[in-house]
Amino acid sequence: MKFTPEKLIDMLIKMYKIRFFEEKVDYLFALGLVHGTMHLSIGQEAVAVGAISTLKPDDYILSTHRGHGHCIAKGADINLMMAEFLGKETGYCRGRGGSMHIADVEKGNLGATGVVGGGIPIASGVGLSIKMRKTGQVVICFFGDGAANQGAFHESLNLAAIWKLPVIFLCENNMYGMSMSVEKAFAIENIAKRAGSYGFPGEVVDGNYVLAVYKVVLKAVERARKGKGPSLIECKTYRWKGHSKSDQNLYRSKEEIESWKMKCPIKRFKEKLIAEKIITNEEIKIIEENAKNIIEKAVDFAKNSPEPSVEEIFDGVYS
Amino acid sequence: MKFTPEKLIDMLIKMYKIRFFEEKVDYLFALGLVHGTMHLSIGQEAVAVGAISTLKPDDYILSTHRGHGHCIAKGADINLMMAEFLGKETGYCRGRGGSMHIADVEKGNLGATGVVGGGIPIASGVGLSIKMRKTGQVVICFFGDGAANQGAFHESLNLAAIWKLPVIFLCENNMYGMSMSVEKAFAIENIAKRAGSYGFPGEVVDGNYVLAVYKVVLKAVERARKGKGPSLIECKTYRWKGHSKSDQNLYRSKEEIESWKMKCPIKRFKEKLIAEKIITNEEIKIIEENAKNIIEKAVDFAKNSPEPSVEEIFDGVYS
Amino acid sequence: MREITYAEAIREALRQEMRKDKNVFLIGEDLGIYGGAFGVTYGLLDEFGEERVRDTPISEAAIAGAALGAAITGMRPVAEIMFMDFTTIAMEQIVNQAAKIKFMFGGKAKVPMVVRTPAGSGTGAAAQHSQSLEAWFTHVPGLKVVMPSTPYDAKGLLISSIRDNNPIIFIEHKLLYKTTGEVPEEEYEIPLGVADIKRKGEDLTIVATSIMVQRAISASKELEKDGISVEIVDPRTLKPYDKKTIIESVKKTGKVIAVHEACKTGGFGAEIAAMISESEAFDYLDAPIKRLGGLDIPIPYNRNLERHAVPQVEDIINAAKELIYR
Amino acid sequence: MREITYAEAIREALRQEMRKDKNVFLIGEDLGIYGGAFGVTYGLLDEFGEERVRDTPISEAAIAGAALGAAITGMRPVAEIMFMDFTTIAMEQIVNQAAKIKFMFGGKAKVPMVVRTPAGSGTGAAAQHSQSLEAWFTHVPGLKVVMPSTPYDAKGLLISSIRDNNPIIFIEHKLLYKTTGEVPEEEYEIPLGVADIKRKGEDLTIVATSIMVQRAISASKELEKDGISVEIVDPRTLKPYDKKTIIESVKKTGKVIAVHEACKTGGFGAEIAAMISESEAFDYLDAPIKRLGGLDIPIPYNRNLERHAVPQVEDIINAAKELIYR
Ligand SMILES: Cc1ncc(C[n+]2csc(CCOP(=O)(O)OP(=O)(O)O)c2C)c(N)n1
Ligand SMILES: Cc1ncc(C[n+]2csc(CCOP(=O)(O)OP(=O)(O)O)c2C)c(N)n1
Ligand SMILES: [Mg+2]
Ligand SMILES: [Mg+2]
Repeated sequence: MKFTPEKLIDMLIKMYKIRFFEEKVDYLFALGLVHGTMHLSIGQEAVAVGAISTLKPDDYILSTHRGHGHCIAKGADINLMMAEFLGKETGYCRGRGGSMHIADVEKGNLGATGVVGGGIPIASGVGLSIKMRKTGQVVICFFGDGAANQGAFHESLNLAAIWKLPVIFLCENNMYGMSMSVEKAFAIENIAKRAGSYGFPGEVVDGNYVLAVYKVVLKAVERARKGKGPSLIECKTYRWKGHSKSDQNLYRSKEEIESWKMKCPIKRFKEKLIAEKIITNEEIKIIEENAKNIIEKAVDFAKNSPEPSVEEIFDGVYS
Repeated sequence: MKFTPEKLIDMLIKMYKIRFFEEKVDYLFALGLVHGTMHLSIGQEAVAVGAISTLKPDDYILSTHRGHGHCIAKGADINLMMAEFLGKETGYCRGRGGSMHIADVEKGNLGATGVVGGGIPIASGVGLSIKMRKTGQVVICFFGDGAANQGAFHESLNLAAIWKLPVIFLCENNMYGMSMSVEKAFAIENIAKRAGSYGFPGEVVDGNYVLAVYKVVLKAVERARKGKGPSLIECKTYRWKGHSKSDQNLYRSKEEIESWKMKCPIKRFKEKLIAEKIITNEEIKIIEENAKNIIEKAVDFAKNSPEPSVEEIFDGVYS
Repeated sequence: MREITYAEAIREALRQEMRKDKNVFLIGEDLGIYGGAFGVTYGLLDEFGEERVRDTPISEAAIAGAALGAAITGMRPVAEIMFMDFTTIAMEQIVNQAAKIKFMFGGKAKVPMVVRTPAGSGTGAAAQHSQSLEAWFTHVPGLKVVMPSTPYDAKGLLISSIRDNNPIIFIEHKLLYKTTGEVPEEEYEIPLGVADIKRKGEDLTIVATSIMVQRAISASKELEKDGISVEIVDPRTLKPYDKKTIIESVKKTGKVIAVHEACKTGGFGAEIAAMISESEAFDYLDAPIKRLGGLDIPIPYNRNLERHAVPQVEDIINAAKELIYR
Repeated sequence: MREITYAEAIREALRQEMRKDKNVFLIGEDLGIYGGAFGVTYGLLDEFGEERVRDTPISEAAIAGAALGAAITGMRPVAEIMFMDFTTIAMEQIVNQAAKIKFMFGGKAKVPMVVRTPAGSGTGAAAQHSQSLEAWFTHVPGLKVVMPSTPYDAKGLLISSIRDNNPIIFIEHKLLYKTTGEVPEEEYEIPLGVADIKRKGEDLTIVATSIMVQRAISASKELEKDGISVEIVDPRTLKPYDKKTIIESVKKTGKVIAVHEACKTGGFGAEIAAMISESEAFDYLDAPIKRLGGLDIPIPYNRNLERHAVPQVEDIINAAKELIYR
């Protein structure tokens, strides 16, 4: 597979943006600037970026509680994301959604959901709508390993299968659903195998290598666009941080975490690009700087944004 | 596999009882003696009898809306079934459940459910309880092809798999879920394949041959008793009658129905037993007579039984 | 005017809206060749084909989710859940997703979907096929809840529901499907949230929903013989509901009974009673507010028990007399 | 007496019942090493092992079903649904199966199961992790609904719930977990269906549930300064609930506010108001019955909006004054 340097660098930039965005919100949270909870995808950046880079702007995604990466990869305005994170009126959801519900409907991000597996049935509906409207779009539906044991997963994959809907079911297997390891939650090795229950292809891919993700997802996207139906793709990856802020990480070892940090998807991709002389160390520095600047500006934007007004609290309940 | 003549004849008797019971209730319904609806399993008798004949008396079953056969095969008192069918105080459920909810908890029939797939999660719980109580029992959970597309199916099979519960998931694939054919509802040929999603064996069997059902289920029962976990068994069969009383049979052809009637499980089994000289034509006649008598007596019992009293209408809501 | 059944009125609304707007489609179990468990969609497959009269596997969560996903991307799905009891399987998608998405996303989504579902007992279908669960949905902001009692209302309210941009639970009653009434042939809307006074009266207000409107009408005819004049208010839409019409009626009559089929405890009658008792109508009341609901039991199979489990005409008559002669 | 937190009280009840009866076990997501999302079951794994503190995959329907299947075959499961919002996924098993099985089977089954679940807002967790859905369950015959407001009640009610032979929805509040109170070390039962008068008063009755009991207590201290004496009735069990204690209180004070966090429309406050307005207490009322519930909106993320979405102490004070000085 051939990539233009621009495409490769764009992917790298997005991965940096995600990483820095999440490190920053982790910090803001620690400062007590945010209430609620949040779920960081640090270590999983290659999945969001590899998968979404295969899409056209008008294609759709459905995201999860661990959704910052998907959102950024789909081209979100970081200012609006950060404002939402801080619950501000200028945020994507006017401060009503927060970290767990960021959506960017205009850009085809149909939103994060706080319910594990809650987006999967919606994805089949989006696929159905695409098919009925004959627009040639596709939808990538992200969900975790944990979500693959929800009943909604089963019903929705079957619907997509029998109607040959243009849906890519993308399982981010980060080895745990909260504290439960995939070894405990499944009696099979690969979640991708479950595609067999519905009669469409399932593939396992190294979720820490952005180009591997891209390649496999692209095949599924092309299949979907041709009207051949859905695919299930399992990206094996790992979350570096705790599940959410309440996590004491008792269910896994420091060694395990460290071993996965060695497989950092950004480092790996960066080194490859340098080795292949697509980019220089100096250019990387600039990219990092720029990404950090964007995040800092977003924090300023968010901090200086107004709170939603209580008078408008009913806005958005009904159309 | 060796069977004693007694065992074989017992199976045949049960199949007759089921057939005659259902023909009788069909008639009673047509007379207007019953309100509500009912679901007949005529044509599917080999599944209930073959599967349940592998069980010990203290093993459990969970039945479905199409559950008369399961109930009779598990040794129910036909009088109490018929009384329930007519909504009488003497019925299994004191007239509160009717055809769709007959249960015989004492005999290990944990009841029929009106919700497609509704019994499957319960079955995993029964399996869990058996395992925790260390009683060596097993549970057979019946459900239809339609139920295999419910989310509850997925969640429950996975639970049983990871905990190695003594559950036999028995799918009666009678080719239709109401009007929807399995060809339309599935993009796979065999539902049994879905066992692969959970890491336990799945088997397809001719559901119109009682001994084939017995053999495959027995293997699963033995596996379960040994603590090796669940199995999924798909019995291919066919319902002769409409889905329920409202069915006009528009979704299938007369020819199709007739072709399956040629494969009548009772006729087939009876002819085999005669050919093998395990039983004579005269003995068959007597068996038929006896079965019919039992049903007739049950109708008398039911008709002569009192209605539940309105004063006791709250009985059973709470313990 | 032409008389048609409640089921036909619903079918006509579906047909006319599907003709008018190609984005309207039906999705649910056995809608097509079977025509739905109660025949409501019978014949629509022939006109609109399998794409727009879309049979699904038995997967209620996926049905609701599919409708939702289609709705937020430009379609106007009308989903059917075959029995209201099975909305329990779709609650996550309806309550956590469909009802909240617009609000959670800061108003930047539109969810024009209808979930049609038949409720109610009286068919001998026992505890898992007879529930009336409308009160649950009235407790969920973001949803609208519609519950027609006549063929005329069914058609007009369904057309309005399909044209509305919010997720709507449209609750039909199995025993009403075969009832008849005058229904215009052309399309018409009945605005959501507006009650209808089904009968004018002076002595007593009965707020009744769905089939209880019909029973209240029968009861009121009997009561008239005893000189008791009953006003019957049918909210038609339960969320949002028309407080004003109810309050005005109660201010006039000073006495009120709220009647529904669902279990009394926690039923919609509680909302009606509570609303009245905190409203300006409170000071006009000259008797306690009465609720008449189903018994707090699962619906029994036995015909006689089943009948006793929910309010019948005679129960309404008795309740009215109790209130009048207290 | 020793003071412990609400979370500790719940944990102690679980521990003591598990020690006493080997058929009692816990089942749910992340209960074991994680200790549950709110740490309630923390440490129980060490004492009881993985069999009896049973972590499940994320499969709420299967959790409820597994509890039900175990219950009808001799066990006494205590299931946990991590957030009340996710009971929406388990509704079929809870409502159609667990609640009805005993009745449908003519009384010939026993369903001793408890579903523990935390409700409520105030944690910044937004619309899908903050709901209070108790009203739904009070509308389902066959279920009991318990909602403790103090550590003492939490322990005693949970012990009673575990020993009860019916399916019970036991609703905890996230913001109460860290509140403290006196709790005896030994085991004790608080009978289900019996209200508790959390404060005696003369001028006004407040019927409050869960965290609103605490807010009502704070409000009543303020109101006392204005010479307003408030009686606070905490039903503790919402189904069945103690009508008598509420009615007696209202007969005494003549004024009543029902306060809960759940959305006002269709909330449990409607049931309370309706019950009072059809009871003998009606004739003792000298003001309309007031309901104070959450706004009819999904819970917003923003801290300030979130706070405004549900009743706070000042809202209770204002409501009380409105009623007193009307
Ligand atoms: C239906 C539901 N059950 C439980 C939870 C609580 N919860 C939030 S995230 C999570 C783990 C999800 O695991 P997975 O799907 O693997 O995604 P990950 O967090 O690993 O990205 C759990 C249990 C929830 N949000 N929704
Ligand atoms: C959850 C649910 N959805 C729909 C129905 C209505 N319904 C009753 S039986 C049935 C078909 C079931 O098909 P299958 O599981 O194959 O069993 P069969 O009737 O063929 O024995 C349907 C759709 C139901 N009872 N429960
Ligand atoms: Mg995970
Ligand atoms: Mg079938």
